[in-house]
Amino acid sequence: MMNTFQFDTALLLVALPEIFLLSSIVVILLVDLFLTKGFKQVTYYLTQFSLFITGLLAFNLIGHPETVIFSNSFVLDNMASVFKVFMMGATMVAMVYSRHYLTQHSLFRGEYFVLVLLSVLGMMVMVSGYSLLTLYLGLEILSLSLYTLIAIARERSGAIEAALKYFVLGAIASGLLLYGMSMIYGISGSLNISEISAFASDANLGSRETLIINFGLVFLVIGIAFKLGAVPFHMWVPDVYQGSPTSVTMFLSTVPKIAAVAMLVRILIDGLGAMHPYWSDLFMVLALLSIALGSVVALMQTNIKRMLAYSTISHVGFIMLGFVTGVVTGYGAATFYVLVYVFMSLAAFGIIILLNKKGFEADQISDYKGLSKHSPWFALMMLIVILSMAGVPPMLGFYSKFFILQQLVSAGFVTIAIIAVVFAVISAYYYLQIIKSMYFEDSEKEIVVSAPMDMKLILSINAILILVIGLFPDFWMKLALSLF
Amino acid sequence: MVSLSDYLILSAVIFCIGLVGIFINRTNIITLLMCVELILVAVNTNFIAFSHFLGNEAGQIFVFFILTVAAAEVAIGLAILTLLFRNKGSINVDVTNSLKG
Amino acid sequence: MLENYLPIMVFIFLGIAFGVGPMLIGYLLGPSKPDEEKNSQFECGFPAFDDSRMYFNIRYYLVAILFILFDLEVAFVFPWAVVQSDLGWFGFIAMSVFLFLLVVGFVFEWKKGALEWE
Amino acid sequence: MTFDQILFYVFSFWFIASSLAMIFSRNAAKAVLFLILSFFSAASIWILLEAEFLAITLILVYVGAVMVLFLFVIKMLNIDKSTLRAKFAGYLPLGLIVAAIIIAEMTLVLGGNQFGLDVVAAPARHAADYSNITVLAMQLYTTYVYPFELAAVLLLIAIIAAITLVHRNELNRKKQSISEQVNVQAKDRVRLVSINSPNKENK
Repeated sequence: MMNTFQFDTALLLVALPEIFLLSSIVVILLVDLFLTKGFKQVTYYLTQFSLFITGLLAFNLIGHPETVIFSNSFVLDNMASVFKVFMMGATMVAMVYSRHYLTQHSLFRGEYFVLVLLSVLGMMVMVSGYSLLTLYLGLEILSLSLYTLIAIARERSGAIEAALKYFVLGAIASGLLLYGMSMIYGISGSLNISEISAFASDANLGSRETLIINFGLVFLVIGIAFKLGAVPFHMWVPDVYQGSPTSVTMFLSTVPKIAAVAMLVRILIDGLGAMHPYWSDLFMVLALLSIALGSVVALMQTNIKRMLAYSTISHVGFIMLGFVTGVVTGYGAATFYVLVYVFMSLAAFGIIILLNKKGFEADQISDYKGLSKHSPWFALMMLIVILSMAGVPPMLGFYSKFFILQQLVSAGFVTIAIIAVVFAVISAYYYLQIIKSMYFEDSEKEIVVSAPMDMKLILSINAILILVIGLFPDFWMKLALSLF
Repeated sequence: MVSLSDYLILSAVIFCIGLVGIFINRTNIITLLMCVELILVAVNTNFIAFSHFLGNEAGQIFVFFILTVAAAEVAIGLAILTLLFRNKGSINVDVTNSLKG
Repeated sequence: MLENYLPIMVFIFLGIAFGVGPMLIGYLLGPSKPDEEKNSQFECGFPAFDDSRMYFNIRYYLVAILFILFDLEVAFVFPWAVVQSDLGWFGFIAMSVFLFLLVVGFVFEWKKGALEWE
Repeated sequence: MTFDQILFYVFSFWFIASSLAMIFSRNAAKAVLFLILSFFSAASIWILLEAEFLAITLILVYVGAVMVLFLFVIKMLNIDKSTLRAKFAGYLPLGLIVAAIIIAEMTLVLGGNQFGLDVVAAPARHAADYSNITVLAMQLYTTYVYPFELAAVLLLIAIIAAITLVHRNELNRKKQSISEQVNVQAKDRVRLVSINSPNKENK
């Protein structure tokens, strides 16, 4: 048999961030094994360092011409690089916050950081995935690490139950996604995104081909909706958010959303963009259901993690609405939304973690009573975050919603936009509840902020940036638009 | 000869049996995991049938990876299950309820 | 192509015949006069203490999981062994990276004491 | 009916029958055995599709290892007897109706109009010297080298996860320290003490 395979090692440079991250995972895993008890912090610093370098390497590749390597299964384009840089940044911030939580609740273990890095690697694979196979493998690398991260608190039965629930529903979702992929493969004859795109956008596509692609699309959309946590496939979200250790909840509610949106873009837009009229209807229904259910059910929550879970569901609805528009500016608005969401969500969970002490989870809304008296500064930070999540004008969260609605209206979906606004207003009510308990209620017990200085500093910067960037959102919006 | 549609319908039937199994065995996680395996076997049969009729090996390669991933996934899932058993003394959890509001 | 499976089919039928045949012969030809005492269980004269199915210790579970993972690894090495002379250095390096990652996993489990047998 | 068709229908029958038996089985251990039968039938179907390597992998990895792990867990957790099917009957009719509708729809989509023999012709059978494993291997380590390395990462995660979740670092576990045993010397073990026996005088 002739071996006609050619491999250009120079092209490996395109995958340098991934290669570096994998090598540092190996190093960190081994170093952590041989560290004695007192030096476990070294693992944390090594993790931050390798995330930083990976981010720099990815940043360096922004503006690199679009390159496809590994026999068309890995793509490097601007979207991939920018997403990777954001993912590294968000993970670094998440790790700063996590450290406080882990030390307070004696969960500080080297494996935690290794698993986080591995899940980041999986997300990078997803972001750069250019064949159904690599997208699937990236997704599974991410999911397997997340299941383990949740269950790492193995003495808490709530966490174990959350892990199991996430695991079972994640496995079912993968099964549905794979069934859809098999149909797409069967009709197009390829696993490769660019070949699928060429097949789907063929003008002479027969009715047989269209039927089969649509059949596969239903399963693909259900699988993606499961992973994003859109209604009616959201049943895992609240329980997993509530049951997981807060630092894991923070991580899994933020960075993987970027990867999920990237996977959505790769499959449904890069690959099956020609089929947009068929999948956008499904998306519209799922998005509206998510916004409605997320906004209404969140009103009844007393647990702040559970409330944030429902708020995530409604944010996911807004992100999906951006893809309904079917125009490049709409996709840009959705990307902008997801990045903003990650930013806000990090800050919100950061404040929850900030108040954590040994034996105190600070996960009830009533735990925030009188925060403004005990810690006026962080009450102010929380106020900024909450107002931004509710979409109050000068904040970043307002612009992200505004751009989505603007795109919807200009694409002719006026009714949809109005419904979304109505539910956004309803959702403002439960955000106001937190503000009310922070500023206008008194608590019997003292709230002490015992977090280390670096966390307080990063958290303050994180929250203030929400306000500051909100004053100049144009640059970021242009950046998001340039990715498509 | 056996046509492609025969294979696809077979795997669709198995796929649905798996879904029904998940639906009726909601509280029995072991059986639930087995139903997921059944779904994956159905998907694999799909891929292999397409691969055979298209004369293109990509589908078979994909199946090989699905087998690997699914086995690793089961190993982790069962590990979580044993942890749950250690903590609660039973594995009776309804994974689909979200009725807590 | 299916003709190639003829030996396997013959083998399967022979296997079934070997397994089922003697039992069938014994059932048909042997005298069978059951009574209550013959059918009752005995364990040194006592009724059985507990279920004959034993429950395993949870500790062995880790060994079983690690077995599966390395079983999968071998599943990846098999096809490589068939074609490694055609693949040349590229295949060798690809397999080295693959095995290196698993060796790292092996070092991890060794150092963690997961292979320790009590 | 050709021989191929007979084989296909026989294996399909066992595949479907054992899958049904699995989901309705009230005993988890029996369910595993039915699933094994399903896997065997699936492997047979795959051989009909000339995917010999995958068929054998399915048997070796799934029947040989994964299903054993399932049985292991069932034996370990003592759940083969505790049947948890209290709400079983209530869900059943609804589930069956939904499934029947889905199957009917899927059959319409996947039926002869789309994938019949006249639309997708059956490929010629490979010659007797065709080696499925060689064909797959030549692609797996070249074209698919990136997914191949990702599989290693996945297995690494599974190893880390298994140890992180299951392994307990008990400090007081009794284990053998071979180097300690070898290095031991007589003076560490035996201590000679001279004792003045009080009974000596009374002899």
